[in-house]
Amino acid sequence: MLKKTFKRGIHPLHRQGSGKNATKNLPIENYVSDSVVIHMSMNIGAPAVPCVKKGDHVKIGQVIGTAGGFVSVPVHASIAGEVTAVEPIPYLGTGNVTAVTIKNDFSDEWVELHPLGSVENVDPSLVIPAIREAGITGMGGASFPTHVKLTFKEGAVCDTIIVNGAECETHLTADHRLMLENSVRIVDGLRAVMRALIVPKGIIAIEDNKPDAIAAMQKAAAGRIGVQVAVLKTKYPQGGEKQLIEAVSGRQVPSGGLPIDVGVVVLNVGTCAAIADAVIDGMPLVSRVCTVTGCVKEPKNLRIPVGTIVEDMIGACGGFSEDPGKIFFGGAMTGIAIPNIQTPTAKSTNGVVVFNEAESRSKDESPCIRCGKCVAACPIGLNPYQIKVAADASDFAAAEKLHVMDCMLCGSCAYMCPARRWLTPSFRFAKDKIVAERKAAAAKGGSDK
Amino acid sequence: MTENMNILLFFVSCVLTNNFIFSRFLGCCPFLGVSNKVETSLSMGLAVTFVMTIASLFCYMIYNWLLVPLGITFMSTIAFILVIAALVQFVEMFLKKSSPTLYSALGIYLPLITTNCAVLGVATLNMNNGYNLLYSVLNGTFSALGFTLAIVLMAGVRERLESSHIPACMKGFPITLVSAGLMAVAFMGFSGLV
Amino acid sequence: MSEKMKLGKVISNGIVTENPTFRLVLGTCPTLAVTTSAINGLGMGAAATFVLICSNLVISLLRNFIPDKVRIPAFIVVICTFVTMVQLLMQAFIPSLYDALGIFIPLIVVNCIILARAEAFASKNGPVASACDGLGMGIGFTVALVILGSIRELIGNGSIFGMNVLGASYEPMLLIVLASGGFLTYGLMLGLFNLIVKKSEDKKKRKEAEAA
Amino acid sequence: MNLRISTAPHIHHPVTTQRLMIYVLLALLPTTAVGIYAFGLPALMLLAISCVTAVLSEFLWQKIAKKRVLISDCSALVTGLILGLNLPANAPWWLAVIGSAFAVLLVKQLFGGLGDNFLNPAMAARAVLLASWPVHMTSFVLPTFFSGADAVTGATPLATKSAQLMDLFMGNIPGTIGEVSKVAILLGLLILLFTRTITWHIPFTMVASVFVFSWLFGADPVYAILSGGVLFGAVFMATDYVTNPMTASGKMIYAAGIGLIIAVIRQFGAYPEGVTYGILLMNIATPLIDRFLPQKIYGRQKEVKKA
Amino acid sequence: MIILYAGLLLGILGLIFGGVLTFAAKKFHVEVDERVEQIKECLGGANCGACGYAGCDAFAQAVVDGKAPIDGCAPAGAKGIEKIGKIMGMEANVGERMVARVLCQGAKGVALDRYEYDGYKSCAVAAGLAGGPKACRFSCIGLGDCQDKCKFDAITMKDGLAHIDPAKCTACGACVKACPRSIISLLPVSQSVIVRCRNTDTARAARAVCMDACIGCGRCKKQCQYDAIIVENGLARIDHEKCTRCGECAAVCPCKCIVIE
Repeated sequence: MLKKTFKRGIHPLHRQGSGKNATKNLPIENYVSDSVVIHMSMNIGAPAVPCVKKGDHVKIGQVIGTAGGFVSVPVHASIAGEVTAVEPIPYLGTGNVTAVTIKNDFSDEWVELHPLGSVENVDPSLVIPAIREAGITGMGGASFPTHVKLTFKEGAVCDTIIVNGAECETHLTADHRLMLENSVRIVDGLRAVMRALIVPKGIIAIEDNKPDAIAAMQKAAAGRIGVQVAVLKTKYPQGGEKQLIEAVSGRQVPSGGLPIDVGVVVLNVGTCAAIADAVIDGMPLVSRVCTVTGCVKEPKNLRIPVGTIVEDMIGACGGFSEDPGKIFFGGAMTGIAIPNIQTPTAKSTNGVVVFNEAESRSKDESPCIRCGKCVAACPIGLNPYQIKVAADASDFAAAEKLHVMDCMLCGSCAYMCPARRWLTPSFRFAKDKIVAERKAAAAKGGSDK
Repeated sequence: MTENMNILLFFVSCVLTNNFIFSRFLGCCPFLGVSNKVETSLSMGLAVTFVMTIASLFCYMIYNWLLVPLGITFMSTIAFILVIAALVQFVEMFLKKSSPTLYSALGIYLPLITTNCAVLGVATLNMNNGYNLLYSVLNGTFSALGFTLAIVLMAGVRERLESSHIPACMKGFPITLVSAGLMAVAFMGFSGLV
Repeated sequence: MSEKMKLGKVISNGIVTENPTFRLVLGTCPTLAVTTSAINGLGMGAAATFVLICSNLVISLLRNFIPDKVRIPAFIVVICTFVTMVQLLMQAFIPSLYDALGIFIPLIVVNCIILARAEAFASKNGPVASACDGLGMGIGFTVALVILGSIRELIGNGSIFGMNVLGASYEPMLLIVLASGGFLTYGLMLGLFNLIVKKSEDKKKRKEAEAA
Repeated sequence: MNLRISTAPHIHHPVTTQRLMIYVLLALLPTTAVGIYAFGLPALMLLAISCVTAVLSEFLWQKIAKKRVLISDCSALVTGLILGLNLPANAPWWLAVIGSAFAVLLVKQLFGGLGDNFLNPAMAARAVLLASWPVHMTSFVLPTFFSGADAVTGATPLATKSAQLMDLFMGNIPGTIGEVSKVAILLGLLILLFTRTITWHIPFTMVASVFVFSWLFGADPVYAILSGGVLFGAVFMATDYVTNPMTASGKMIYAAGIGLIIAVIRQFGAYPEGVTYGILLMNIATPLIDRFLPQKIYGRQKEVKKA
Repeated sequence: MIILYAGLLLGILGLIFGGVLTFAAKKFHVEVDERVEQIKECLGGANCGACGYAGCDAFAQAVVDGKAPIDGCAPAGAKGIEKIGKIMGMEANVGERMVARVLCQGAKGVALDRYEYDGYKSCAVAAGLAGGPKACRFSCIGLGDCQDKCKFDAITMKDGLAHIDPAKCTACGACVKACPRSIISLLPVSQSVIVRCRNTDTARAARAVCMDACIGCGRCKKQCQYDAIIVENGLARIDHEKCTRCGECAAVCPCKCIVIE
C-alpha cells in the first residue's frame, strides 16, 4: 500500500531513529516535585490574570488565573499547597511574565470536580465550554486555545477532524507513549469533539515508525462511529498542521487561511486526551506527559504537573550524564532553548532535551553554494535561498514577495544546509518585521480615519 | 524556401554570432548602465528594437533615395543622426498620443536611445554592407533583439551579483565589465554557426 | 590663481581627476572596440581629441546664439561636422587606420564624452577654457586608450606599437585581443584604478586626520 | 549555570560543504585514475600542477584580500582537478597554471568567492584557454595503454568520426584526460547519486536532450552522447551547484538547454565540441530561470489558477 | 552644386527637426518639480545611462525623490555634484554636527551574562530569546546589527560592545534604527560628557547585572555646580544646554558611567 504523505520534507536524525530510541519503549512515569512555578502566558493570545495572592492555600485544579479574554484560557493549580510568590519572572520571550509559585504540601487534595459523563451521551453544547473551563490549549507545542480553534466563523463547515499522532519532531516520545497507554481516552476526546461539532469523520494520523501505537489506536478506534486510523510515511514536518492535512486529505489550506477553510480541524493526541479528561471526569488540564532525554542518566517519559521546574525533572531522571551545553523545550527541529535550569515548564512543553557541549555548539556560517537542498526540503515550496538573500539585505518587501509569510519555521531548510546558514532564524526575524510593519500600517490607517 | 532559410541564418547571425554587444561593441553604454534590473533592461531592449527597426528603414531611404542621387554620401553621418534624433522625438510623441500604456513602458527609455551608438551603428553598417531594403530593416530588428538578449541576460547576472561579496574596488562597472567579458567568451561558442 | 594655472587645472582635470575612461566610464564602445592595439588606441584618441577641441571651441563661441530649446540637436550637428571632417581626412591620409577603426569613426558622434563636455562645460565657459577642457579630456581619453591598447597588444600579440617585445617563443593569449578580452582588460584596469584611488585617498585622509 | 541559547533547529544534517566537495573528489577518482593510467606521467603532472595552482591561488587571494581562508572546503581543489581533466594530456604545463589561476581568481574570487561566481570556473577557464591557444587545446593524443605506441597525435574524434562506439565507451579514443573513459565517468555518477551529492535531473536530462536534438538534426544520437565531453560534462560540470538553477524543474530546463546548444554547435558551428559553451551559456541563463520559473507554493496553487 | 545640396539638406532636416521640437515642447509641456529642472541643468545632459537610470530626466527625478545618490552622474563632474548637493541640501546641514554615541559600557566581564548566545548573528533575534544574552535588559547585545548597517565603517565591535568612531560617523542614524535596545543616540559632537548607561532599574537590580551601570545615586547631581544633571528613574541625564564640560561629575561617579569623550 502506498502510504500517505506530503510533498518534499526531510528525515532528521534518520540513522539515530530520530533520537527517539532512548525513550520510545519506556512507560510513562508519574513525577511530582516539591514546588511548581506556573506562569500566566501559557496560551497564544491574552495572558491569564492571577487571582490568588502570596500565602493562599490552593488545591489541585483550583483556578489561579482567570482567562484574560476570548482568546485566553484559565490557569489551574497543578499541585496542592501554599502560594509562595506571585511575581514577574523573565521567560523565553522578550519580556517578563507573571508567575505563581506553589509549594507542594503533598496532600494531593483536589477541588470538587463536575464530570459530564460518557462522551457518547453528553450534551454536545456543553463540550466546548468545558474545554475552555479546563484550560485546554494545543498540546503539540503551539499552545493555541482549543476552544477558539473549535469555534468557527459563520458558515464554516467542518467535515473531518484529524488527530495529530505524527510526532515527527526528533527526540520526543510523549505522544507515542500516550497513544499506547491512553488510546481509549484519545478516541473519547475525538468523539466528544465530533459530537459537539457534528463532524462525521475523525482520522487519527500516525507515522509508520510507530507500529505499536498504530495497532493500539486501531484497537481503540474499532467500533467507534466515524473514527479511523491513517498510516503516514515517516517524514518531517508531517506533524505541521498544513502538512498533516495535505498528507491525510490531499487538501491544501489556502495561504494565510485556517484549516477550517478546507473543512478540517487538527487536534493533537494530548489535546484529545485532555478533552476526554475534561468531559468524562470534569478534570482541568493540570498535568501532561513530557519526554526528558538527551544527556541525562535515565531518559524518561514523565507525567508532570504543569509548571514543574526543569532542574527537578532532570533530578527525577538521575541528573546529567555529561556537562550540559544546551537544553531546549520540544524537539531539536523547532525546540526553544532555555537560559537556565530554573525555567518552569508550561502546558505545551512536550519534551526537555539536553545536549552536551559538543552537540550544542553550532558551526560558523560558510558561503552559500546554492546547492538547492533547502529548496528540495521546503515543505511549503518556497525558495529559502532567495528569501535569505532578501532578509540579509533587510529588504523585507522583497522577502514578502517571495512569500516568507507562508514559511512556518519548521527548520527543514536550515537542517539540510551544508553551509550551516541560519536560514530559519532570519526568516523568523523577517516575518516579525513584516508583521510589525503591517500592524504599524494598520494603526496608521485607523488613525487617519 | 531558401529565402526563408537565408533569413533564419541572418537572424542567427545577428542575434548570436555577431551579437551587437559581445562581438561588435555597439550599445555598450546602455548595456552597462541600464542592466541592473531585469524588467528595466527588457523595456530598454524593446524600445531599442522599436527604434532600430524604424531607423534602419528611414536611414536606408534617406541614403539610397536622397544622398546617393545627389552625390553627397559624405553627409551620411550627419543625416543619419538627425534622422534618428527626429525619429526618436516623433516616436515619443506618437506613443504619448496613441498608446499611453506603451509610452509608460518604453517612453522613458527613448531619449537614451538617441545617443545609443547601436542605432547609428546599424544605419552605418547597413550602408557599408550595401544591404537592400528588406535586409536593412531585418538587420535593425534582429541586431536589436540580440542587444535585448544580451542586456536581459546581463541584468539577470547582475541581480545575482547584487548579493555577492565582490571586493569593494570591483563593485559597479569593473565587475560588470568582467562579467560581460566572461559572457562574451561563452558567446564565442556560436562563432561559425552561419 | 593665475589664468594659466586655471587652464592647466582644466587640462589636468580631464587627464586625471575626471579621466573619461577610468573615472567617468564614458565612451565605452570605442574604448572596447579599438584597443586591440596601441596604435589603434592612439588613432582613435587623436580623432576624438580633435573633435573634442573643435566642437568645444565652436560650441563655446556659439553658446550665446543657440536657443536653449534646440541646443542639443545644434551641438550634435556641430560635433557631426567635425566627425565627418576627421573621417574624410583619415580616409585620405591614413587609410590603414581608417580601415582598422572602421565604423567607430562616425560613431564618435554619439560618444557620450563629447556631448557631455559640450553640455556640461563648453556651453557655460569661454572658448579658451573650453578648448583646454577639450584638450584635457581628449588627452585623458587618448592616454587611457593607449594604455589599454598596449596591454592588450602586449598580451594578445606580444608586441607594443607593432614592435615585438616578448620574443618569438612567447605564445600570445589570443583571447585578449578578441571581444571578451576587451571587456576583461577594461574591467580589471578599472578595478585596479579604483583600488589605487582608494588607497591614495585613504592615505590622504589619514594624513589629514594626523595633522588635525 | 549559564546555558547556551541558539535559535532552532538545533541539529543539522551531517553533510557540510566540505564533505560535499570530498564526495565530488571521490567521484572524480575513477576518471582521474583511468586518465593517468591511459596517458601516463604527463597527465599526472598536468593534474598535479592544475590542482596545486588552484589551491595556491585561492589561498593567496584570501590572504591578500584579508578574507577568511576557506581552502579547507576543497572547492578550489575540485575546480583545479576538473580543469586538469579538461586538458589534453600533452598540453604544456603553463596552460594548466594559467587556466587554474584564471578559474579561481578571475571567475570565482573576483566575484566574491565560493557561491558567488555565476559561471562554472573550470568551464570558463577552459573556454578562455580554447580561445587563446586553440592549437594546444585541440591536439589530442591517443591513450597509450590501448595503442601501445605513445603520443600518436590524432584529431578530435568528432572530426574524424572513425572511432567505434565501443572504443568510445571504453576510452580508446583521443581526447582530454577526463573524458576518455565513459565507464569511469558512470562510476563517478553512481557515487554522486549514491551520496546524494546531486540528483538525477541534470545528468539524465542533459544526455537525453543531446540524444534527441542530435537525432533531430540528423546526427547519430548514440555516437553523439558517447563522444566528446558530453558525459563528463553532464556528470561533473553541468551539476556544479553554484551555477545551476535551484529547483528541480529549473534544473531540467537548464540541462535541456545545454543539450540543445551542444547539438546546435556540433552540427552547425565552427567548433567540433559544444559542451563547454553549452554549459557556460546556460550558466548565464540560470539567474533568469531561477527568477521566472513559477514555484508551486503550498496553499497558493488555486490563486495561480485564478490569475 | 554639391555644397548647395548639402546645405539644402541640412537646412531642410534642421527645419523639420526644429519644427517637430517646437511643436513637441508646446504641445506636451508637463509641469515638473522645479528642482528636477535645476538638477538637470547640472547634469552631463548626454543621456548616457551610465547612472543606471533611463536618461537624465529620470535621474534628476530620482535625485529629487531621494532614490538616487547626488553623485550618481559621472559626467556632471565634481562641480555639478556640488551644485546638485546645494539644490537638494538647502534645508540639511544646519546646526551643529551630530554624532552617534553608544550609551552602554557593558562589555564582556563588566555586564553579567544570562546565557551564552550561539546562533544567528543578529541582536534583534537574540533580544527576543529569553530576554537577551546579557542579564541587563538595557545593554548592548554586541552582535553587531549596527555595524552591519553602518555604511561608513564607523562601528567596531569589541568584547561584545559597539564602539563608534566619531571621526567616521556621519550621523545618518542607520545604527540608531538598527539597535533593538535603542542604546545608540545622536548627540551634538561638542557634547563630550555622556552618561553611558540606560538602565532605569533600581540601584540594587542595576548593580546586580552590570558593574558599570548607573545606579541613580545622585552624587553627580550634587557635585554639578551648574544644575546640569537630572536624575530620573534611577538614571542620570545631562542637560546639554547647561553643561559646561567641566568633568566634575565624571570624577565622582562611583560606577564610572559618566565619561568624557
